[in-house]
Amino acid sequence: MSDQLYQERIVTLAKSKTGAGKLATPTKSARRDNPLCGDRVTIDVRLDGQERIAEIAHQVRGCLLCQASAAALASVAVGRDKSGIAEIRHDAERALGREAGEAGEPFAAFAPVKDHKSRQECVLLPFEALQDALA
Amino acid sequence: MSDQLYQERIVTLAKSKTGAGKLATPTKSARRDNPLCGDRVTIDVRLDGQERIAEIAHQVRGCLLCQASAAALASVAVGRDKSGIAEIRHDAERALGREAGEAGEPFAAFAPVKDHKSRQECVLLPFEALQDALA
Amino acid sequence: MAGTHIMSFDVASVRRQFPILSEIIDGRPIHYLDNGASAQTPLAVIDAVRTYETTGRANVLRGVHRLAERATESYEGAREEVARFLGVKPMEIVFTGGCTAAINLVAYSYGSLLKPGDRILLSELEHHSNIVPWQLLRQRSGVELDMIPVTLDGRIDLDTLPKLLTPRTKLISLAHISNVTGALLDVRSVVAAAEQVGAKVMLDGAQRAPHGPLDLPALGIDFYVFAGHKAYGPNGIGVLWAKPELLEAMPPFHGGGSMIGRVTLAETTWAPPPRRFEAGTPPIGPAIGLGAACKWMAGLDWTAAHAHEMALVQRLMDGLQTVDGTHLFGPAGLQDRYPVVSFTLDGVHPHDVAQTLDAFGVAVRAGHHCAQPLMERFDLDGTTRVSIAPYNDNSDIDALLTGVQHAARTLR
Amino acid sequence: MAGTHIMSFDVASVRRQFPILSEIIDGRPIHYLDNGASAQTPLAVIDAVRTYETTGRANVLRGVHRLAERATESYEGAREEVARFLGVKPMEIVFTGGCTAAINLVAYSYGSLLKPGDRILLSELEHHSNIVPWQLLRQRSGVELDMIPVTLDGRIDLDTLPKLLTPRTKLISLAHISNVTGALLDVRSVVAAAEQVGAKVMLDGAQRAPHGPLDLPALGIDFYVFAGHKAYGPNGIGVLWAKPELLEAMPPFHGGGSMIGRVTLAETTWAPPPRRFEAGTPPIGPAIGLGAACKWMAGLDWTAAHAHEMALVQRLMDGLQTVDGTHLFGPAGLQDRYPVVSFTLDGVHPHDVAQTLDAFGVAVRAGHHCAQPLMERFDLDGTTRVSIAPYNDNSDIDALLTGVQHAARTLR
Ligand SMILES: Cc1ncc(COP(=O)(O)O)c(C=O)c1O
Ligand SMILES: Cc1ncc(COP(=O)(O)O)c(C=O)c1O
Repeated sequence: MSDQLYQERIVTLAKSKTGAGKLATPTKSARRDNPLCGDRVTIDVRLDGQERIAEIAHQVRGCLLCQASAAALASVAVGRDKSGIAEIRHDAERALGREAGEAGEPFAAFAPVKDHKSRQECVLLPFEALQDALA
Repeated sequence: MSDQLYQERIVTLAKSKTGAGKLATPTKSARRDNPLCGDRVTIDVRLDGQERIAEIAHQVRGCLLCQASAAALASVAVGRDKSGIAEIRHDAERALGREAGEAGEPFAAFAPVKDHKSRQECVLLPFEALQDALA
Repeated sequence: MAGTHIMSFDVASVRRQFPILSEIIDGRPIHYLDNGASAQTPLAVIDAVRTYETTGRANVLRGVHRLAERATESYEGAREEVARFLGVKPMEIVFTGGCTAAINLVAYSYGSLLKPGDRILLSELEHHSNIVPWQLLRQRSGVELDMIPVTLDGRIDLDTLPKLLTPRTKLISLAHISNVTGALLDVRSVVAAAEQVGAKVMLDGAQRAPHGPLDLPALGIDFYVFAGHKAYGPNGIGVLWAKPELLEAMPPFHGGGSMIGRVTLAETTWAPPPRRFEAGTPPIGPAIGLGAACKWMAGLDWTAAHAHEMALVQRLMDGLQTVDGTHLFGPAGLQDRYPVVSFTLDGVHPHDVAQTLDAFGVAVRAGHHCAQPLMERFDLDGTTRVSIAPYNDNSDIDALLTGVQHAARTLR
Repeated sequence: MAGTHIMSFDVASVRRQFPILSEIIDGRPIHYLDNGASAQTPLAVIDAVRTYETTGRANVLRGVHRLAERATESYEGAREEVARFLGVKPMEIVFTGGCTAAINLVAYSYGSLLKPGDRILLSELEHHSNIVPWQLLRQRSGVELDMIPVTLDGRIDLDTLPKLLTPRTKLISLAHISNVTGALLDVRSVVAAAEQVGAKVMLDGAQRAPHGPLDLPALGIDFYVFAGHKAYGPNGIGVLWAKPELLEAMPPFHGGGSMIGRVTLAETTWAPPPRRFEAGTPPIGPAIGLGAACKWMAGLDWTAAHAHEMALVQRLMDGLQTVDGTHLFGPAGLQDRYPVVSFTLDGVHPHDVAQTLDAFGVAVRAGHHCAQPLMERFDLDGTTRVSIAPYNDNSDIDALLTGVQHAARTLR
């Protein structure tokens, strides 16, 4: 048995459910589906006057990786704008081995997904939804 | 070298060109194409009062086997009706190993084609055209 | 090896014929329970294709040289083998690029004979491959689609047939066996109902063909399709069978070499079936492989093989019931079902179940199984699906159960 | 082995990679000169497919287990290999069931964007696979077809282009190399003329791909298609390349699994290209084989290989000229041509030439070569066609010449 993929940190992130739910009065929201696996993420954000995220919530119908990624994203999103989110996406891409360089926290936790190409989209789906919402 | 297919009898039949040409006043004619190889046979017949073949002519645009078969057919067709032609077709089918039994003359000459499935249609094409004309 | 004692079916000797089953991957043998997606292939198939590639490779039908004669003979021999497997005549078999390609052929060609307002009846449990081609046809030509609902235990609900069938219903196209629930269709009832309104019946046999020879004429249906790769054959080959008078009436779908009578710039005439539907160089090697697969299947004792498969289903169901929070989705018993079993595990996403199983060397499929309407209907995120072949054994099921227990313990 | 001394091309070492070339069939080695119909396949291709079948066989894209990951990686790796071979991006490559299937995809999908009265320009030397799909489109949608005539030496007569092109001409689809005459198309002139009227250009690369890597962007064309089995790969696989903006604009052709965004009973959304056009389980094994074939081709020194092929053409032409009553059909010289050579022999039907050659162990093709309009145009019963690959050598040509002389002596 070598299910290195589900290391404690990822499971803990997912179970934390940070940011899970809906916003009462979102400025923007977006939903993204992964047609191959059926994962679905909806993200609500409330923006401040400078287009920075003041509040964020996500509903994930998807796997543990997707949940963990949404929670990680929610934990660092507040106060960032579009380009700030693009920046932390680099951390996720680095953790997955899609970009060179060392991944910052909390996305370094996703390093075990590096060897599971078919699951990498699960980690990126919350970013896709959030970036859609901010676009 | 083992081109047993083109044995002298077949080559001789083809070169005989028995019945090659057109009839001035055919009662019936029919043309048949083999779409796979492009062979084309046109057969003219003049029938007597009992629907028997009084005169026959063929134009073959095709290979030596087709020419030989048309010549062989022309050499024995006169005096036969539809069922008489069906009968000699059995000789051809027997020579090709598609039916059990010994092939009568002149079609026994086509026995070498038994091992060349892809060429058997060449031998049968004149029959198809003649049987169309008589149908 | 476990399982060899069940019903005198010698699973070890079957396993030995499948090279991949003795591979060690990442230090572990393979417990391959993803047969519904793609089955493994026996040496007999691999060798048949290799023999073609190394001793008789050429294009078919048009060549006079001996490699071409060999290739043509092997290709047409494969058609005979497939026909024998289905209990039909070789000239009624059309080779296609796959099961999906075969359904598309019917949807484009037979579909072009339908008129706006004609209706096609499908079910809510169909695979996307038996839904989307008809939606595309609807867009092209204005036919209407009706959907038979699915019962709580994952069967096509035939009780609704009288209500759904209309005089405009021209075709009923249904999965012979569901790729999600394993439910076997009651073909007799469908054919009887179809006759009432004069509709044709097509069966999507993708999940049935891997479980042994068929007698299509006895089923009374009009069209049958299946995929080579799910029936132990190569990829890139599928089969359409149709009643000869239907094939005769159908216009061509793809245009190209071999499907023509005569081509002129002004117009072109069509070859008779099956050639009319096999435009271009056909998938010769894959067809030869599928012929070998059908021959291989015909050589198994399917009474014993099926009993073996269903004993594994029972073992699986019994085992899953001991794991807290598992729910079977599909028929509860072994009656009228085939060895495809879907389940969910409360609090754990199917992909995480499947991923955990992979760590135990167990290959299953998780997700929507290309049956999104069914998932939607039952509000499911997906299921974990175990699909069993004759070469599976108790150790496969036991490894799976261990993995499911682990997932239940660690992921929620 | 003869030929090894030509241009420092080591034909013997190439031959050793093709198992079938050392087979003895009916007591005789094979002189395989029917490569235009189907080329032979090297061990590298056979092994790549076998590795998939025995160590990594699974369905692609949707599985999370390691066999599925391996299969997906191999399949997408093959796409990269093919893309590299054509000088384009992987996501611009659509895998199809064959060259004919690829042309049909364009005719159905891109074709559905055309309007009645729009015109498509073909040539009289096209293979049926590049004529009939357009005739079927004409039937469906009222587009018009125009035909570029062919010169006496078997080339598409581009001098007529200005006359034939109209503002309604939306697509020009032509053989990159004629499968009958070996003539190479002057692509630059076609693209320049097409630009004048805003027409797209598609090349049928079936006969070009087997002769080495391409740089499609440099050609300035819009669509390219070719067949796996003619390019040393397996059967059941073909390739469509199109400019990404065209693929993006094209609606799906086949419906089924994997090509969808989301399926509901009411409507369905499409995946982006190339998935949109790869409905159902794709020809995974055949694609992997084609990837290996492209890699194998990329590893050859094509300057030397092509010089070797053309030296064989010269030897063939010289030899044929010594046989009374032979006529070459096609370009007289080696300029702008590839190693496909058609000829006729007065008084002997091409099939009888080919059959006689078979008795000498020489495999060639005879007949209309799926180019009936061309045969009609030149009032030919067909030709005998010699098509050469890098593994052919002088002994192949010499055996052929002996056979032709024998046919000339005995059959007329
Ligand atoms: C020029 C040309 N185009 C198209 C084709 C069709 O290829 P396939 O039959 O492999 O689909 C061929 C070969 O038959 C060809 O030579
Ligand atoms: C029930 C059913 N129908 C159709 C298909 C489509 O088969 P393929 O993807 O091989 O074309 C499948 C498998 O994916 C299936 O399970």
